[in-house]
Formats: sequence, structure tokens, C-alpha cells
Amino acid sequence: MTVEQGEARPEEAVPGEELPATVPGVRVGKEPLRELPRDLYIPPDALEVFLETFEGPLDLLLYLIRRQNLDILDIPIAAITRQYMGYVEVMKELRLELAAEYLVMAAVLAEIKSRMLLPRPPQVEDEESDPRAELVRRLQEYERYKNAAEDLDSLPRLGRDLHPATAIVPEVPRESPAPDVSLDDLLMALADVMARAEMFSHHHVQREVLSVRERMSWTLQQLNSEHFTAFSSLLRPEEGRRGVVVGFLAILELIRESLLELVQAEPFAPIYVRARA
Amino acid sequence: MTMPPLKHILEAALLAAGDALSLEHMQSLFPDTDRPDKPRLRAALLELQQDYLDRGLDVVEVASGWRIQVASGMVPWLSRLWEEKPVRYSRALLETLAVIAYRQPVTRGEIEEVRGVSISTTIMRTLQDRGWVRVIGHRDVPGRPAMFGTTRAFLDHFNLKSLDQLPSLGELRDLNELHPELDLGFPDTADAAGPDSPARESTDG
Amino acid sequence: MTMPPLKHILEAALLAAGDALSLEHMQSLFPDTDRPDKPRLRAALLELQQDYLDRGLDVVEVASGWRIQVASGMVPWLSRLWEEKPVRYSRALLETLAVIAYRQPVTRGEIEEVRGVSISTTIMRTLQDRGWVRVIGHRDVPGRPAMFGTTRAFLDHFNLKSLDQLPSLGELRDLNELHPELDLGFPDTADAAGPDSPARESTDG
Repeated sequence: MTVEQGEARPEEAVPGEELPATVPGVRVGKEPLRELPRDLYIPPDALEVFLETFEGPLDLLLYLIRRQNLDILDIPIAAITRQYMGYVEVMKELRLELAAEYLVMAAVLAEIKSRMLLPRPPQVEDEESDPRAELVRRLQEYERYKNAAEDLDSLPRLGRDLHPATAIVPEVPRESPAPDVSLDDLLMALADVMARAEMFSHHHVQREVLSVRERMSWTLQQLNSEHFTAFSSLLRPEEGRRGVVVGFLAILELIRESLLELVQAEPFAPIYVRARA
Repeated sequence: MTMPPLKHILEAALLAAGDALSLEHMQSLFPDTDRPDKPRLRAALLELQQDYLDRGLDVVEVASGWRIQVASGMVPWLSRLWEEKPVRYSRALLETLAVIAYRQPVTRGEIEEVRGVSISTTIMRTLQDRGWVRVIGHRDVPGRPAMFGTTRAFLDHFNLKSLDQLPSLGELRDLNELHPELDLGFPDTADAAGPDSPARESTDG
Repeated sequence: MTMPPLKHILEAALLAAGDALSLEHMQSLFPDTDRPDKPRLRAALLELQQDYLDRGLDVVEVASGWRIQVASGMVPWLSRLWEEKPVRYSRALLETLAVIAYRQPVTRGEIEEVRGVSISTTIMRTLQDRGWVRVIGHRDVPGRPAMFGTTRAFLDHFNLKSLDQLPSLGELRDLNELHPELDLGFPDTADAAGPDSPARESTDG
């Protein structure tokens, strides 16, 4: 890698290249790149931005090749290497964070160049003989996907070119007075809790005797007149079927004695209980 | 660029937004030189409404503007649409939301007091992320707890123009959350109760 | 409940979903006794397509089913609908996505080999978070690196029905096609080269 470094100072990195005014097919972001730093003397900040537009060494190389309208299969290795090294040098001088890949590529280029300068033994004639072959393959391969990425970007896509059409689904309309809480509804709630109680039945912690009265006191203690309490929370499934029945009877009794009031918003909605003030 | 009929632009905008748009917002879609005034917008929206009459769609005005929604007659056909991936809020979340809706402004401590259980941070975050609930101030007591209230998005979701259209607490609950697999021999009364069965009760003190 | 026209039910369902629905999913909306078969569904969707012709809407089939979308012709009118500009993806992300789309299943090492740079974890995570890319297996080599592939969501997002609708990849040419005089003094080796040099190369990461 040290081979080339002395040779290419930034100022002369791309000297005297015949550059087209615009660079066909080369884009920086969305905009076609209009002009290049011919002598690489551009403000460091701008250069940084310029270099950041490259997606790595292959991209930079492709750029160097394309901007001279060269065939990718016919890279003038010496010239390209010199230019490439120029950019790498600049990046190093600016202490840009230089990805290791750039240095690896520099080494690869230097090696190809040196091999091409060496006299070739005449007997080596197979297709691997051109030391550029692997580089060309990688460049082509990369270019295919670079173009594919552009194609992908130009496909119509959701959120940019297309928008999914969405309509709101309204809730089922609801207005009108609440029905009285019927015994049926109460039974349904009971059934709900009983069903859950079944799941606990195998625990059977203790079959303590629960009197309805005791349970009424307990229930009253759970309630106050300011807040509603979920009916189902007064029935404790873990006590099993029997405990739930006792709890239910306690509530019925409290209602009968006008100590509780029940509220249910609509059929099958949860029932709430509150102590009468 | 020739301009498509106004009603088609509005239709596309409302469907793309997937939400209500105010008349002002609709106006802002147009260049200054070609900005329809509100009566024209209204007229176009009403035209759209007409077009939708025999279809499953509706154009309605809600608190934050106009929106396109599926006509209520169509809703029963969609009941199975989300069966595969139910995004259903937990009971705890719905209860919390209800308390906030009815008692706003309300602090977290007050919600917890009403519900009798502590409220997970996740629930409060979900409600705020959803845009239904936001902090609307701080109670002037030690610790200055945040007070929560509901948002326009909340009203829109429930198809309400204002808070006083809110039904009773109990109604906010989903009927389906009642365990449907009750098999304790009770007669199935589900058919007896229509979804529109009346329910308006102020459970709030 | 009398049944509205099939196309209106589908329209309402697709708009309510706000996303693509598969034909199977559409079928599941109907009771067993009255379930339209797929040709009938297709016919209704094509009818809807006709209805939309002069409007700003499209009914299209993408990878995960059919969806209704605002046609791209309407987009100029909607550009001010959203505050933010649509997300623009970085070249690094698009190139990575392209390599995955065209060469799947592919490991991260293989992607890096093609692109000549290491790929940030952020990019892989973004692609996966967006649901466009997922791990579809592990290469049976030391380290068992994950192999990535694209998802239906990727196809949906790019308005594609299947991978073979992707624009075709450019050709690879052979170095030996080159005219000998352009070479830097090397003898012409064109005759020595095989006709189809392999485009695909297996490299382990």
C-alpha cells in the first residue's frame, strides 16, 4: 500500500483529466453530480460531504470509471489507481474516518498495477491471466445491485407514491337510557364467576363454613357510597362454588334490605355495586 | 395538471389520512390561487355523501373535522375482520380510560383509588401513545401529580362530537368481553338484546 | 339481514382494514352458508376496480392480498396532507435491500462482499424492524451465519405481487469480450474464456 502513496498528492490526484461538464449517471443523493473537484481543491467540509456520498471503495471506483465514460471491462488501471489513491490520501489528510475497506482496495489496486507492469510469462494464457478480472467482476456485480437499488427506489411505494385507503369503523352507536338490572343479568354475572370458580375448584383450600351474614358484613366493608365496585369482585372464585353462592346470597340479601344499589349500563355489561349512602 | 373533481380529491385525502380532516386542513391542500372556500368544500363533501348513499360508506362530521367511515349498516359484515389478530384492550386499560373520561382531570392516584388497584405504567403509556389521553395539568398538592384528560382523538374514535355525548361508564365496555362460553345451563339470551339496546345512565356522582 | 352487493362489502372491509386482505380472509367474513368462492370475489374486486377508474382510487393485488389505495395520480394533491416528507431511504439501505431481494437467501457476509463495505447493524435492524427482511435460516458453514430473505411486507410496500415482478437485474459481461486493442498490451484471451462466466459466487462470511 505504501507503494503509491508518495506518488499521488491531493493536488495532482486528478490532474488534467478531461472531464465532461456533467457526469452521466452519477448522482449525489437525488441530484446528478454536476461537477467534480477537478483539482480536488474544494473546502474540506464540502469534500467530506462529497466523499460521504460514496458507498465504499467499489462505489468510488465505479464513479471514477463512469465519469470518464470508460468501459468497466477496460479499466486503465494505472490512471484509476492514481486517482483512487488521490482520494484516499485526501481522506487521510482530512482525518476523515476512513473505512478499512478503502485501504484494502488501495492495496488491491496497487497489486494489480504492479502485476500488470511486470512482463508476463508467455505460457500463462488462461482467463485468469488478466489480474483485473476479479476486480472487474466485483465492480460489475456491485454495479448491478447499485442499479437495482435505484430501480427499487423508483418503484411506487407506500407512504411516498401510494397511500393505503383507510376508512374508520365506527363503534356501534349507543345512546338511550339504561335498563334496570334484571335478575337474569345478575344470574349471568353469577354464571360468569361460577365458571371461573370451576377453574379453582381443584385447589379447595378449605371448606370453611361461610354464613350469609358474615359475608354480608364483609361485603359491606368492601363497598362505600362514593365509588362503584365491580360486582364480580365481590364474588371470589377461589372460594369455590359454595363460597360464590354464599357471596351471591349475601348480595341479594343486602339488596333486599336496601343497603346496596346495583347499576348495569346495558345487558351483559359488568354490574357495579355501591353502598347506599 | 388538470384538477380532478373536488370531491374526488377530498375522498382521496380523507381515505389517505384515514382520519378526520378539518376544513382548514383540506383547504391547505390546495395552492393559494386555487383554494376552495369552506362552502365549496362542504358542498363537495355532501356530494360525496350522496354518492355513498347506496354504498357501505359514510361521510360524517366529527369533532376534529370530516371523515369517511364505514356505514353502520355494514359493520355487522366486518365483525370477523379482525378475528385473526385481535387488538383488544385489557379490561384494566378500558376501566382506566373510562375513569379518565368521566372524572377528568384526574390524577393517577385518583384513578387507582376509584379502581381499587394500582395502575401499571404500561397502561398509562399505551393510552398516551394512542393519543387518547394526555397530561392536562398538575394537581396543586404535594408531589404535584399529573392530571390526565382525554383528547379529541379519543372523541373521534368513539364517534363523539363532545364529551357530553359520552354514554355511561358501563357502556364503554365491550359486550364480547363477557365470557361467551357460559355453559351453566342458562338460556342463551344473547339474541334478545340488540346492540342498540338502550343504555344511558349516569354512574358518576 | 339482507346482503349488500358483494363489492360493497369488500370495499368496506378493505377500507376498514386499511391494508391488504387475502381472498381467504375475505371469505372468512361470510357465514359458512353464504361464502363466495374465489372467482366470485375476484369478479367483485374487478368490478370495484372499474368503479374506481375515474376516481383517485385503485384496487390492486399485492403479495399478501388485495388492497385499496389512493392512486399515484392523486399524490400531487395530497403532498401537503402530511407535515413530514415521506421517508427517503439511504443508498446504503437500498443497496442492502436490493442485494437481499435479488440474492436471497443471503448472509450478511455475502452482502458485504457484494457491496465492498461492511454493513451497519442499524441498517439490518431497520430492515427487520420495518418487516421487510427476516432471517430465513442459517448457512451450514462455521459460525452458522443467518441467511436473510425478504418478506411479504416488503413486496406489499413496493406494490409488488411477487419477487419476479422486481425489475430485472443488469447483465454481467465477460472481461474477455473486450476488444484486444483496448487492453494494455495483453494478448487477446477472448478465445480462452468460457461463454458464461458465473454470476453467482458462494462466499462464506
